[in-house]
Amino acid sequence: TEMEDFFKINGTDLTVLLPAELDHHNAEMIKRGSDRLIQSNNIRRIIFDFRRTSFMDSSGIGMIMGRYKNIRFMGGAVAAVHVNDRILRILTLSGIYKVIDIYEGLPEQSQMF
Amino acid sequence: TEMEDFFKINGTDLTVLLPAELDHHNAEMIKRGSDRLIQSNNIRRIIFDFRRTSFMDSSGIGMIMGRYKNIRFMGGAVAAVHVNDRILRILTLSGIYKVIDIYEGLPEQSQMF
Amino acid sequence: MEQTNEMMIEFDSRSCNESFARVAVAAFMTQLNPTLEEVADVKTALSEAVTNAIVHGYENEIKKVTVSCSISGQVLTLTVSDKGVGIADIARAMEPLFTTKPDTERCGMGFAFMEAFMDDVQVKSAVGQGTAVTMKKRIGRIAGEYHD
Amino acid sequence: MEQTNEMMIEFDSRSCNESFARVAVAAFMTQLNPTLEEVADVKTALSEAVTNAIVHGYENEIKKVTVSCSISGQVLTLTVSDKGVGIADIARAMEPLFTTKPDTERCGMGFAFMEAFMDDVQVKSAVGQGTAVTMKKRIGRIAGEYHD
Ligand SMILES: Nc1ncnc2c1ncn2[C@@H]1O[C@H](COP(=O)(O)OP(=O)(O)O)[C@@H](O)[C@H]1O
Ligand SMILES: Nc1ncnc2c1ncn2[C@@H]1O[C@H](COP(=O)(O)OP(=O)(O)O)[C@@H](O)[C@H]1O
Repeated sequence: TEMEDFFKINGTDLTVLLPAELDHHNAEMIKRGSDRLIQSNNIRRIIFDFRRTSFMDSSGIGMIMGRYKNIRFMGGAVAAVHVNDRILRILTLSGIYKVIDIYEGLPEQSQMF
Repeated sequence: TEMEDFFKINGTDLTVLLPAELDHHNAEMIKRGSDRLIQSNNIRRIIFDFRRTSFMDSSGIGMIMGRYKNIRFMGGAVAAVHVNDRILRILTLSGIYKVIDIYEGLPEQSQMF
Repeated sequence: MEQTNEMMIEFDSRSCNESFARVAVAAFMTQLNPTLEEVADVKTALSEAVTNAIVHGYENEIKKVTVSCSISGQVLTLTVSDKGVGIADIARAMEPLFTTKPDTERCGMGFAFMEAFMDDVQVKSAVGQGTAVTMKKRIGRIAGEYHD
Repeated sequence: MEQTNEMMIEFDSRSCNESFARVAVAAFMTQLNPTLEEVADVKTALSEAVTNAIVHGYENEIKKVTVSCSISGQVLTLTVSDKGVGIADIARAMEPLFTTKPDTERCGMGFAFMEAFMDDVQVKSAVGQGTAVTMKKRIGRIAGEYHD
Protein backbone atom coordinates (compact mmCIF):
# COMPACT_ATOMS: atom_id res chain seq x y z
CA THR A 1 0.00 0.00 0.00
CA GLU A 2 1.95 2.95 -1.34
CA MET A 3 0.84 6.54 -0.72
CA GLU A 4 0.33 7.13 -4.46
CA ASP A 5 -2.42 4.50 -4.41
CA PHE A 6 -4.47 6.65 -2.03
CA PHE A 7 -4.04 10.20 -3.38
CA LYS A 8 -4.68 11.70 -6.81
CA ILE A 9 -4.42 15.38 -7.78
CA ASN A 10 -6.39 16.80 -10.69
CA GLY A 11 -6.03 20.59 -10.99
CA THR A 12 -7.13 21.93 -7.61
CA ASP A 13 -9.00 18.70 -6.72
CA LEU A 14 -7.46 16.14 -4.37
CA THR A 15 -9.12 12.72 -4.51
CA VAL A 16 -8.46 10.47 -1.52
CA LEU A 17 -9.17 6.79 -2.15
CA LEU A 18 -10.06 5.66 1.36
CA PRO A 19 -8.95 2.26 2.71
CA ALA A 20 -11.32 -0.68 3.35
CA GLU A 21 -11.52 0.22 7.03
CA LEU A 22 -11.45 3.88 8.02
CA ASP A 23 -10.66 3.58 11.72
CA HIS A 24 -8.36 5.58 14.03
CA HIS A 25 -5.26 3.76 12.74
CA ASN A 26 -5.95 4.42 9.06
CA ALA A 27 -7.43 7.89 9.65
CA GLU A 28 -4.07 9.00 11.06
CA MET A 29 -2.28 7.85 7.91
CA ILE A 30 -4.78 9.55 5.60
CA LYS A 31 -4.59 12.74 7.66
CA ARG A 32 -0.80 12.96 7.41
CA GLY A 33 -0.72 12.10 3.72
CA SER A 34 -3.45 14.49 2.62
CA ASP A 35 -2.33 17.51 4.66
CA ARG A 36 1.08 17.40 3.01
CA LEU A 37 -0.50 17.40 -0.47
CA ILE A 38 -3.11 20.06 0.34
CA GLN A 39 -0.47 22.53 1.48
CA SER A 40 1.89 22.07 -1.45
CA ASN A 41 -0.68 21.89 -4.28
CA ASN A 42 -3.14 24.74 -3.76
CA ILE A 43 -6.01 22.25 -3.35
CA ARG A 44 -9.56 23.74 -3.38
CA ARG A 45 -11.64 20.58 -3.15
CA ILE A 46 -11.04 17.31 -1.31
CA ILE A 47 -13.01 14.33 -2.63
CA PHE A 48 -13.15 11.37 -0.27
CA ASP A 49 -13.78 8.26 -2.36
CA PHE A 50 -15.47 5.51 -0.30
CA ARG A 51 -15.65 2.90 -3.10
CA ARG A 52 -13.43 0.44 -1.21
CA THR A 53 -14.61 1.38 2.28
CA SER A 54 -16.91 -0.93 4.20
CA PHE A 55 -16.08 0.25 7.73
CA MET A 56 -15.90 3.71 9.29
CA ASP A 57 -16.15 4.89 12.89
CA SER A 58 -16.02 8.33 14.56
CA SER A 59 -12.25 8.57 13.96
CA GLY A 60 -13.08 8.69 10.24
CA ILE A 61 -15.61 11.46 10.92
CA GLY A 62 -12.98 13.35 12.91
CA MET A 63 -10.48 13.05 10.07
CA ILE A 64 -12.98 14.32 7.44
CA MET A 65 -14.09 17.13 9.78
CA GLY A 66 -10.46 18.13 10.30
CA ARG A 67 -9.81 18.36 6.54
CA TYR A 68 -13.08 20.27 6.14
CA LYS A 69 -12.02 22.86 8.74
CA ASN A 70 -8.62 23.35 7.08
CA ILE A 71 -9.91 23.76 3.56
CA ARG A 72 -12.98 25.84 4.39
CA PHE A 73 -10.56 28.32 5.92
CA MET A 74 -9.09 28.76 2.43
CA GLY A 75 -12.50 28.85 0.71
CA GLY A 76 -12.47 25.18 -0.33
CA ALA A 77 -15.02 22.36 -0.13
CA VAL A 78 -15.23 18.65 0.74
CA ALA A 79 -17.18 15.91 -1.01
CA ALA A 80 -17.78 12.21 -0.27
CA VAL A 81 -18.34 9.94 -3.30
CA HIS A 82 -19.30 6.28 -3.81
CA VAL A 83 -20.97 6.28 -0.42
CA ASN A 84 -22.78 3.02 0.47
CA ASP A 85 -25.69 2.64 2.90
CA ARG A 86 -23.55 1.85 5.92
CA ILE A 87 -21.22 4.81 5.41
CA LEU A 88 -24.21 7.07 4.72
CA ARG A 89 -25.72 6.04 8.04
CA ILE A 90 -22.51 7.00 9.88
CA LEU A 91 -22.22 10.32 8.01
CA THR A 92 -25.86 11.08 8.82
CA LEU A 93 -25.58 10.13 12.50
CA SER A 94 -22.55 12.38 12.90
CA GLY A 95 -24.20 15.44 11.36
CA ILE A 96 -21.25 15.95 9.01
CA TYR A 97 -23.60 15.64 6.02
CA LYS A 98 -24.61 19.23 6.72
CA VAL A 99 -21.24 20.60 5.63
CA ILE A 100 -19.98 18.18 3.00
CA ASP A 101 -21.52 17.07 -0.29
CA ILE A 102 -22.43 13.37 -0.40
CA TYR A 103 -22.86 11.39 -3.62
CA GLU A 104 -23.95 7.81 -4.09
CA GLY A 105 -21.87 7.78 -7.28
CA LEU A 106 -19.73 10.66 -8.54
CA PRO A 107 -20.38 14.47 -8.42
CA GLU A 108 -21.09 14.51 -12.17
CA GLN A 109 -24.06 12.24 -11.49
CA SER A 110 -27.16 13.45 -9.65
CA GLN A 111 -26.62 14.48 -6.06
CA MET A 112 -28.14 12.43 -3.31
CA PHE A 113 -28.90 15.07 -0.71
CA THR B 1 -26.56 -25.61 7.14
CA GLU B 2 -28.91 -28.56 6.91
CA MET B 3 -27.62 -32.12 6.94
CA GLU B 4 -29.02 -32.77 3.43
CA ASP B 5 -26.58 -30.15 2.11
CA PHE B 6 -23.65 -32.28 3.19
CA PHE B 7 -24.66 -35.84 2.27
CA LYS B 8 -25.78 -37.39 -1.02
CA ILE B 9 -26.46 -41.08 -1.70
CA ASN B 10 -26.16 -42.55 -5.20
CA GLY B 11 -26.60 -46.34 -5.26
CA THR B 12 -23.98 -47.64 -2.81
CA ASP B 13 -21.94 -44.41 -2.99
CA LEU B 14 -22.14 -41.82 -0.22
CA THR B 15 -20.77 -38.40 -1.18
CA VAL B 16 -19.90 -36.12 1.73
CA LEU B 17 -19.60 -32.45 0.79
CA LEU B 18 -17.12 -31.29 3.41
CA PRO B 19 -17.44 -27.87 5.09
CA ALA B 20 -15.06 -24.93 4.47
CA GLU B 21 -13.08 -25.80 7.59
CA LEU B 22 -12.66 -29.45 8.52
CA ASP B 23 -11.55 -29.11 12.14
CA HIS B 24 -12.42 -31.06 15.30
CA HIS B 25 -15.76 -29.24 15.66
CA ASN B 26 -16.96 -29.95 12.13
CA ALA B 27 -15.36 -33.41 11.96
CA GLU B 28 -17.60 -34.49 14.85
CA MET B 29 -20.70 -33.37 12.95
CA ILE B 30 -19.64 -35.10 9.74
CA LYS B 31 -18.82 -38.27 11.65
CA ARG B 32 -22.22 -38.48 13.29
CA GLY B 33 -24.10 -37.65 10.11
CA SER B 34 -22.26 -40.07 7.83
CA ASP B 35 -22.23 -43.06 10.19
CA ARG B 36 -26.00 -42.94 10.41
CA LEU B 37 -26.32 -43.00 6.61
CA ILE B 38 -23.64 -45.67 6.08
CA GLN B 39 -25.39 -48.11 8.37
CA SER B 40 -28.87 -47.68 6.98
CA ASN B 41 -28.02 -47.54 3.25
CA ASN B 42 -25.60 -50.41 2.54
CA ILE B 43 -22.90 -47.93 1.46
CA ARG B 44 -19.82 -49.41 -0.30
CA ARG B 45 -17.89 -46.25 -1.15
CA ILE B 46 -17.52 -42.95 0.72
CA ILE B 47 -16.46 -40.01 -1.42
CA PHE B 48 -15.21 -37.01 0.53
CA ASP B 49 -15.67 -33.94 -1.64
CA PHE B 50 -13.21 -31.17 -0.69
CA ARG B 51 -14.42 -28.58 -3.24
CA ARG B 52 -15.44 -26.10 -0.54
CA THR B 53 -12.72 -27.02 1.95
CA SER B 54 -9.77 -24.70 2.48
CA PHE B 55 -8.78 -25.84 5.98
CA MET B 56 -8.15 -29.29 7.46
CA ASP B 57 -6.18 -30.41 10.50
CA SER B 58 -5.47 -33.82 12.04
CA SER B 59 -9.04 -34.07 13.37
CA GLY B 60 -10.13 -34.23 9.72
CA ILE B 61 -7.60 -37.00 9.12
CA GLY B 62 -8.92 -38.88 12.17
CA MET B 63 -12.48 -38.59 10.88
CA ILE B 64 -11.58 -39.89 7.39
CA MET B 65 -9.47 -42.67 8.91
CA GLY B 66 -12.39 -43.65 11.15
CA ARG B 67 -14.78 -43.92 8.20
CA TYR B 68 -12.11 -45.86 6.27
CA LYS B 69 -11.75 -48.40 9.08
CA ASN B 70 -15.52 -48.90 9.32
CA ILE B 71 -16.12 -49.38 5.61
CA ARG B 72 -13.02 -51.43 4.85
CA PHE B 73 -14.37 -53.90 7.40
CA MET B 74 -17.36 -54.37 5.07
CA GLY B 75 -15.23 -54.46 1.92
CA GLY B 76 -15.78 -50.85 0.96
CA ALA B 77 -13.46 -48.01 -0.14
CA VAL B 78 -12.86 -44.30 0.49
CA ALA B 79 -12.02 -41.58 -2.02
CA ALA B 80 -11.16 -37.87 -1.72
CA VAL B 81 -12.13 -35.64 -4.66
CA HIS B 82 -11.57 -31.99 -5.61
CA VAL B 83 -8.46 -31.96 -3.46
CA ASN B 84 -6.47 -28.71 -3.60
CA ASP B 85 -2.74 -28.30 -2.90
CA ARG B 86 -3.13 -27.46 0.77
CA ILE B 87 -5.40 -30.42 1.49
CA LEU B 88 -3.12 -32.69 -0.53
CA ARG B 89 -0.18 -31.64 1.61
CA ILE B 90 -2.09 -32.56 4.78
CA LEU B 91 -3.26 -35.90 3.33
CA THR B 92 0.32 -36.67 2.28
CA LEU B 93 1.88 -35.69 5.60
CA SER B 94 -0.57 -37.90 7.47
CA GLY B 95 0.15 -41.00 5.36
CA ILE B 96 -3.58 -41.53 4.75
CA TYR B 97 -3.00 -41.23 0.97
CA LYS B 98 -1.75 -44.81 1.13
CA VAL B 99 -5.21 -46.21 1.85
CA ILE B 100 -7.61 -43.80 0.13
CA ASP B 101 -7.88 -42.73 -3.51
CA ILE B 102 -7.15 -39.05 -4.07
CA TYR B 103 -8.35 -37.09 -7.10
CA GLU B 104 -7.65 -33.51 -8.08
CA GLY B 105 -11.01 -33.52 -9.87
CA LEU B 106 -13.47 -36.43 -9.91
CA PRO B 107 -12.82 -40.22 -10.07
CA GLU B 108 -13.98 -40.30 -13.71
CA GLN B 109 -11.06 -38.01 -14.55
CA SER B 110 -7.44 -39.14 -14.46
CA GLN B 111 -6.18 -40.20 -11.06
CA MET B 112 -3.52 -38.10 -9.38
CA PHE B 113 -1.50 -40.73 -7.52
CA MET C 1 -31.26 -23.41 29.72
CA GLU C 2 -29.75 -20.67 27.63
CA GLN C 3 -26.46 -21.41 25.91
CA THR C 4 -23.54 -19.30 27.06
CA ASN C 5 -20.04 -18.85 25.70
CA GLU C 6 -17.20 -16.55 26.74
CA MET C 7 -13.96 -15.19 25.40
CA MET C 8 -11.52 -12.46 26.29
CA ILE C 9 -8.81 -10.75 24.30
CA GLU C 10 -6.00 -8.63 25.65
CA PHE C 11 -3.64 -6.67 23.43
CA ASP C 12 -1.07 -3.88 23.29
CA SER C 13 -2.64 -0.42 22.98
CA ARG C 14 -1.31 0.08 19.45
CA SER C 15 -3.65 1.46 16.82
CA CYS C 16 -2.74 -1.46 14.50
CA ASN C 17 -4.55 -3.77 16.94
CA GLU C 18 -7.90 -2.01 16.50
CA SER C 19 -8.70 -4.06 13.40
CA PHE C 20 -7.54 -7.26 15.14
CA ALA C 21 -10.03 -6.61 17.95
CA ARG C 22 -12.86 -6.05 15.47
CA VAL C 23 -12.11 -9.26 13.56
CA ALA C 24 -11.86 -11.31 16.77
CA VAL C 25 -15.22 -10.08 18.10
CA ALA C 26 -16.88 -10.49 14.69
CA ALA C 27 -15.56 -14.09 14.49
CA PHE C 28 -16.84 -14.86 17.98
CA MET C 29 -20.32 -13.45 17.35
CA THR C 30 -20.89 -15.50 14.17
CA GLN C 31 -22.30 -18.28 16.37
CA LEU C 32 -25.32 -16.01 16.97
CA ASN C 33 -25.96 -16.06 13.21
CA PRO C 34 -26.04 -12.24 13.03
CA THR C 35 -27.00 -10.11 10.02
CA LEU C 36 -24.21 -8.16 8.29
CA GLU C 37 -25.79 -5.02 9.74
CA GLU C 38 -25.58 -6.38 13.30
CA VAL C 39 -21.92 -7.32 12.81
CA ALA C 40 -21.18 -3.83 11.47
CA ASP C 41 -22.99 -2.22 14.44
CA VAL C 42 -20.97 -4.22 16.95
CA LYS C 43 -17.68 -3.57 15.12
CA THR C 44 -18.33 0.17 15.12
CA ALA C 45 -19.22 0.33 18.82
CA LEU C 46 -16.24 -1.86 19.73
CA SER C 47 -13.91 0.25 17.63
CA GLU C 48 -15.02 3.42 19.46
CA ALA C 49 -14.37 1.92 22.88
CA VAL C 50 -11.01 0.38 21.91
CA THR C 51 -9.86 3.63 20.28
CA ASN C 52 -10.85 5.54 23.42
CA ALA C 53 -8.80 3.17 25.59
CA ILE C 54 -5.76 3.72 23.35
CA VAL C 55 -6.15 7.47 22.75
CA HIS C 56 -7.67 8.72 26.03
CA GLY C 57 -7.08 5.95 28.58
CA TYR C 58 -3.40 5.41 27.80
CA GLU C 59 -2.74 8.59 25.77
CA ASN C 60 -0.77 6.47 23.30
CA GLU C 61 1.49 4.79 25.86
CA ILE C 62 1.77 1.04 25.16
CA LYS C 63 -0.17 -0.83 27.84
CA LYS C 64 -2.87 -3.54 27.77
CA VAL C 65 -6.44 -3.16 26.51
CA THR C 66 -8.90 -5.93 27.36
CA VAL C 67 -12.11 -6.91 25.56
CA SER C 68 -14.32 -9.51 27.25
CA CYS C 69 -17.11 -10.92 25.25
CA SER C 70 -19.94 -13.19 26.31
CA ILE C 71 -22.99 -14.67 24.72
CA SER C 72 -26.02 -15.63 26.75
CA GLY C 73 -29.05 -16.66 24.76
CA GLN C 74 -29.32 -14.08 21.99
CA VAL C 75 -27.54 -11.31 23.91
CA LEU C 76 -23.95 -10.31 23.20
CA THR C 77 -22.15 -8.46 26.02
CA LEU C 78 -18.83 -6.68 25.41
CA THR C 79 -16.65 -5.03 28.05
CA VAL C 80 -13.71 -2.91 26.91
CA SER C 81 -11.31 -2.05 29.76
CA ASP C 82 -8.14 -0.10 30.27
CA LYS C 83 -6.07 0.71 33.37
CA GLY C 84 -5.46 4.24 32.18
CA VAL C 85 -6.24 7.78 33.35
CA GLY C 86 -9.97 7.24 33.97
CA ILE C 87 -12.87 9.67 33.52
CA ALA C 88 -13.73 12.30 36.15
CA ASP C 89 -17.23 13.21 34.92
CA ILE C 90 -18.79 10.25 33.10
CA ALA C 91 -22.12 11.96 32.30
CA ARG C 92 -20.27 14.88 30.69
CA ALA C 93 -17.93 12.54 28.77
CA MET C 94 -20.94 10.75 27.29
CA GLU C 95 -22.54 13.94 25.93
CA PRO C 96 -22.44 14.03 22.12
CA LEU C 97 -19.68 16.32 20.77
CA PHE C 98 -17.89 16.48 24.13
CA THR C 99 -14.19 15.70 23.79
CA THR C 100 -11.11 16.50 25.85
CA LYS C 101 -8.89 16.22 22.76
CA PRO C 102 -10.35 18.54 20.08
CA ASP C 103 -6.80 19.35 18.93
CA THR C 104 -6.21 15.74 17.80
CA GLU C 105 -9.37 15.60 15.68
CA ARG C 106 -11.45 13.60 18.12
CA CYS C 107 -15.01 14.66 17.31
CA GLY C 108 -16.70 13.68 20.57
CA MET C 109 -19.00 11.15 18.88
CA GLY C 110 -17.52 7.94 20.33
CA PHE C 111 -20.05 7.36 23.10
CA ALA C 112 -22.88 8.60 20.85
CA PHE C 113 -21.96 5.91 18.30
CA MET C 114 -21.76 3.22 20.99
CA GLU C 115 -25.24 4.20 22.15
CA ALA C 116 -26.59 4.35 18.60
CA PHE C 117 -25.36 0.89 17.65
CA MET C 118 -25.82 -1.10 20.88
CA ASP C 119 -28.92 -1.62 23.05
CA ASP C 120 -27.21 -0.59 26.28
CA VAL C 121 -23.95 1.15 27.26
CA GLN C 122 -22.64 1.39 30.85
CA VAL C 123 -19.41 3.12 31.87
CA LYS C 124 -17.45 2.49 35.05
CA SER C 125 -14.39 4.62 35.63
CA ALA C 126 -12.11 5.91 38.38
CA VAL C 127 -9.53 8.65 37.87
CA GLY C 128 -6.04 7.18 37.85
CA GLN C 129 -7.37 3.62 37.81
CA GLY C 130 -9.03 3.09 34.46
CA THR C 131 -12.25 2.69 32.57
CA ALA C 132 -14.56 -0.19 31.67
CA VAL C 133 -17.29 0.25 29.08
CA THR C 134 -19.91 -2.52 28.99
CA MET C 135 -22.21 -2.77 25.97
CA LYS C 136 -25.04 -5.18 25.20
CA LYS C 137 -26.89 -6.02 22.05
CA ARG C 138 -29.58 -8.57 21.32
CA ILE C 139 -28.68 -10.38 18.12
CA GLY C 140 -30.91 -12.35 15.85
CA ARG C 141 -33.59 -12.19 13.24
CA ILE C 142 -35.72 -14.61 15.23
CA ALA C 143 -36.90 -12.33 18.02
CA GLY C 144 -38.91 -13.93 20.79
CA GLU C 145 -37.56 -17.44 20.27
CA TYR C 146 -36.27 -17.38 23.84
CA HIS C 147 -38.39 -16.73 26.89
CA ASP C 148 -36.87 -14.03 29.02
CA MET D 1 15.14 -1.91 17.51
CA GLU D 2 12.80 -4.70 16.47
CA GLN D 3 9.09 -3.98 16.55
CA THR D 4 7.11 -6.08 19.00
CA ASN D 5 3.40 -6.54 19.52
CA GLU D 6 1.43 -8.82 21.83
CA MET D 7 -2.03 -10.18 22.28
CA MET D 8 -3.73 -12.90 24.26
CA ILE D 9 -7.07 -14.61 23.85
CA GLU D 10 -8.84 -16.73 26.44
CA PHE D 11 -11.98 -18.69 25.68
CA ASP D 12 -14.28 -21.48 26.84
CA SER D 13 -13.06 -24.93 25.84
CA ARG D 14 -15.94 -25.47 23.42
CA SER D 15 -15.18 -26.89 19.99
CA CYS D 16 -17.12 -24.01 18.37
CA ASN D 17 -14.35 -21.67 19.60
CA GLU D 18 -11.63 -23.45 17.58
CA SER D 19 -12.46 -21.43 14.48
CA PHE D 20 -12.63 -18.21 16.52
CA ALA D 21 -9.09 -18.85 17.77
CA ARG D 22 -7.81 -19.43 14.23
CA VAL D 23 -9.42 -16.25 12.89
CA ALA D 24 -8.08 -14.17 15.80
CA VAL D 25 -4.49 -15.38 15.33
CA ALA D 26 -4.71 -15.02 11.54
CA ALA D 27 -5.96 -11.42 11.97
CA PHE D 28 -3.15 -10.61 14.39
CA MET D 29 -0.42 -12.04 12.15
CA THR D 30 -1.49 -10.02 9.07
CA GLN D 31 0.82 -7.23 10.27
CA LEU D 32 3.75 -9.50 9.34
CA ASN D 33 2.48 -9.50 5.75
CA PRO D 34 2.47 -13.32 5.59
CA THR D 35 1.85 -15.48 2.53
CA LEU D 36 -1.42 -17.45 2.39
CA GLU D 37 0.67 -20.58 2.94
CA GLU D 38 2.22 -19.17 6.12
CA VAL D 39 -1.21 -18.24 7.47
CA ALA D 40 -2.50 -21.75 6.69
CA ASP D 41 0.53 -23.31 8.42
CA VAL D 42 -0.02 -21.28 11.59
CA LYS D 43 -3.78 -21.94 11.60
CA THR D 44 -3.20 -25.68 11.32
CA ALA D 45 -0.61 -25.80 14.13
CA LEU D 46 -2.79 -23.59 16.35
CA SER D 47 -5.84 -25.72 15.67
CA GLU D 48 -3.96 -28.86 16.75
CA ALA D 49 -2.87 -27.32 20.06
CA VAL D 50 -6.28 -25.79 20.82
CA THR D 51 -8.07 -29.05 19.99
CA ASN D 52 -5.66 -30.93 22.28
CA ALA D 53 -6.40 -28.52 25.15
CA ILE D 54 -10.14 -29.10 24.68
CA VAL D 55 -10.08 -32.85 24.02
CA HIS D 56 -7.16 -34.07 26.15
CA GLY D 57 -6.45 -31.25 28.63
CA TYR D 58 -10.03 -30.73 29.75
CA GLU D 59 -11.59 -33.91 28.34
CA ASN D 60 -14.53 -31.81 27.12
CA GLU D 61 -15.24 -30.11 30.43
CA ILE D 62 -15.85 -26.37 29.91
CA LYS D 63 -12.84 -24.46 31.29
CA LYS D 64 -10.54 -21.75 29.87
CA VAL D 65 -8.03 -22.17 27.03
CA THR D 66 -5.47 -19.40 26.54
CA VAL D 67 -3.57 -18.47 23.40
CA SER D 68 -0.81 -15.86 23.77
CA CYS D 69 0.66 -14.47 20.64
CA SER D 70 3.63 -12.20 20.17
CA ILE D 71 5.50 -10.74 17.26
CA SER D 72 9.13 -9.76 17.55
CA GLY D 73 10.80 -8.74 14.32
CA GLN D 74 9.69 -11.38 11.81
CA VAL D 75 9.09 -14.13 14.38
CA LEU D 76 5.61 -15.12 15.52
CA THR D 77 5.42 -16.93 18.88
CA LEU D 78 2.24 -18.71 19.99
CA THR D 79 1.62 -20.33 23.38
CA VAL D 80 -1.50 -22.45 23.84
CA SER D 81 -2.20 -23.26 27.50
CA ASP D 82 -4.70 -25.20 29.51
CA LYS D 83 -4.99 -25.95 33.24
CA GLY D 84 -6.10 -29.50 32.53
CA VAL D 85 -4.85 -33.03 33.21
CA GLY D 86 -1.28 -32.50 31.96
CA ILE D 87 1.02 -34.95 30.16
CA ALA D 88 3.06 -37.55 32.06
CA ASP D 89 5.53 -38.48 29.29
CA ILE D 90 6.00 -35.55 26.92
CA ALA D 91 8.52 -37.28 24.62
CA ARG D 92 6.15 -40.20 24.13
CA ALA D 93 3.15 -37.88 23.57
CA MET D 94 5.05 -36.13 20.80
CA GLU D 95 5.79 -39.33 18.86
CA PRO D 96 3.85 -39.49 15.59
CA LEU D 97 0.77 -41.76 15.79
CA PHE D 98 0.86 -41.90 19.59
CA THR D 99 -2.52 -41.12 21.10
CA THR D 100 -4.22 -41.88 24.41
CA LYS D 101 -7.67 -41.61 22.80
CA PRO D 102 -7.69 -43.95 19.78
CA ASP D 103 -11.34 -44.77 20.50
CA THR D 104 -12.42 -41.16 19.78
CA GLU D 105 -10.72 -41.05 16.36
CA ARG D 106 -7.72 -39.03 17.46
CA CYS D 107 -5.01 -40.12 15.02
CA GLY D 108 -1.92 -39.12 17.01
CA MET D 109 -0.74 -36.61 14.38
CA GLY D 110 -1.35 -33.39 16.35
CA PHE D 111 2.22 -32.79 17.52
CA ALA D 112 3.60 -34.05 14.19
CA PHE D 113 1.53 -31.40 12.38
CA MET D 114 2.65 -28.67 14.79
CA GLU D 115 6.27 -29.63 14.13
CA ALA D 116 5.73 -29.85 10.37
CA PHE D 117 4.17 -26.39 10.10
CA MET D 118 6.13 -24.37 12.68
CA ASP D 119 9.90 -23.84 13.06
CA ASP D 120 9.98 -24.81 16.72
CA VAL D 121 7.62 -26.55 19.19
CA GLN D 122 8.22 -26.73 22.96
CA VAL D 123 5.92 -28.44 25.45
CA LYS D 124 5.76 -27.78 29.18
CA SER D 125 3.38 -29.87 31.21
CA ALA D 126 2.74 -31.12 34.73
CA VAL D 127 0.26 -33.86 35.58
CA GLY D 128 -2.82 -32.37 37.24
CA GLN D 129 -1.68 -28.82 36.52
CA GLY D 130 -1.89 -28.34 32.79
CA THR D 131 0.00 -27.99 29.54
CA ALA D 132 1.58 -25.12 27.61
CA VAL D 133 2.70 -25.60 24.01
CA THR D 134 4.93 -22.83 22.62
CA MET D 135 5.47 -22.63 18.87
CA LYS D 136 7.55 -20.24 16.80
CA LYS D 137 7.62 -19.44 13.12
CA ARG D 138 9.63 -16.89 11.15
CA ILE D 139 7.26 -15.13 8.75
CA GLY D 140 8.07 -13.15 5.67
CA ARG D 141 9.14 -13.31 2.08
CA ILE D 142 11.90 -10.77 2.75
CA ALA D 143 14.31 -12.93 4.71
CA GLY D 144 17.30 -11.16 6.19
CA GLU D 145 15.71 -7.70 6.30
CA TYR D 146 16.23 -7.63 10.04
CA HIS D 147 19.59 -8.14 11.73
CA ASP D 148 19.36 -10.78 14.35
N1 LIG E 1 -11.15 4.95 28.05
C1 LIG E 1 -11.15 6.26 28.38
N2 LIG E 1 -10.27 6.74 29.28
C2 LIG E 1 -10.26 8.05 29.63
N3 LIG E 1 -11.12 8.96 29.11
C3 LIG E 1 -12.02 8.54 28.22
C4 LIG E 1 -12.09 7.19 27.81
N4 LIG E 1 -13.11 7.06 26.91
C5 LIG E 1 -13.63 8.29 26.78
N5 LIG E 1 -12.99 9.19 27.57
C6 LIG E 1 -13.31 10.62 27.71
O1 LIG E 1 -14.61 10.87 27.18
C7 LIG E 1 -14.55 11.86 26.15
C8 LIG E 1 -15.63 11.60 25.11
O2 LIG E 1 -15.37 10.38 24.44
P1 LIG E 1 -15.99 10.13 23.01
O3 LIG E 1 -17.46 10.40 23.04
O4 LIG E 1 -15.57 8.77 22.55
O5 LIG E 1 -15.32 11.23 22.07
P2 LIG E 1 -13.81 11.38 21.55
O6 LIG E 1 -13.11 10.06 21.63
O7 LIG E 1 -13.96 11.83 20.14
O8 LIG E 1 -13.15 12.42 22.43
C9 LIG E 1 -13.14 11.80 25.64
O9 LIG E 1 -12.74 12.99 25.00
C10 LIG E 1 -12.36 11.50 26.92
O10 LIG E 1 -12.14 12.68 27.66
N1 LIG F 1 -3.13 -30.27 26.18
C1 LIG F 1 -2.96 -31.59 26.48
N2 LIG F 1 -3.30 -32.05 27.71
C2 LIG F 1 -3.13 -33.35 28.01
N3 LIG F 1 -2.63 -34.27 27.17
C3 LIG F 1 -2.29 -33.88 25.93
C4 LIG F 1 -2.42 -32.53 25.53
N4 LIG F 1 -1.97 -32.42 24.26
C5 LIG F 1 -1.58 -33.65 23.89
N5 LIG F 1 -1.75 -34.55 24.89
C6 LIG F 1 -1.41 -35.99 24.88
O1 LIG F 1 -0.53 -36.21 23.79
C7 LIG F 1 -1.08 -37.22 22.93
C8 LIG F 1 -0.65 -36.98 21.49
O2 LIG F 1 -1.20 -35.77 21.02
P1 LIG F 1 -1.37 -35.53 19.46
O3 LIG F 1 -0.07 -35.80 18.78
O4 LIG F 1 -1.93 -34.18 19.28
O5 LIG F 1 -2.41 -36.64 18.97
P2 LIG F 1 -3.97 -36.80 19.27
O6 LIG F 1 -4.54 -35.48 19.67
O7 LIG F 1 -4.53 -37.26 17.96
O8 LIG F 1 -4.10 -37.82 20.36
C9 LIG F 1 -2.56 -37.16 23.17
O9 LIG F 1 -3.21 -38.36 22.83
C10 LIG F 1 -2.62 -36.85 24.66
O10 LIG F 1 -2.43 -38.02 25.43
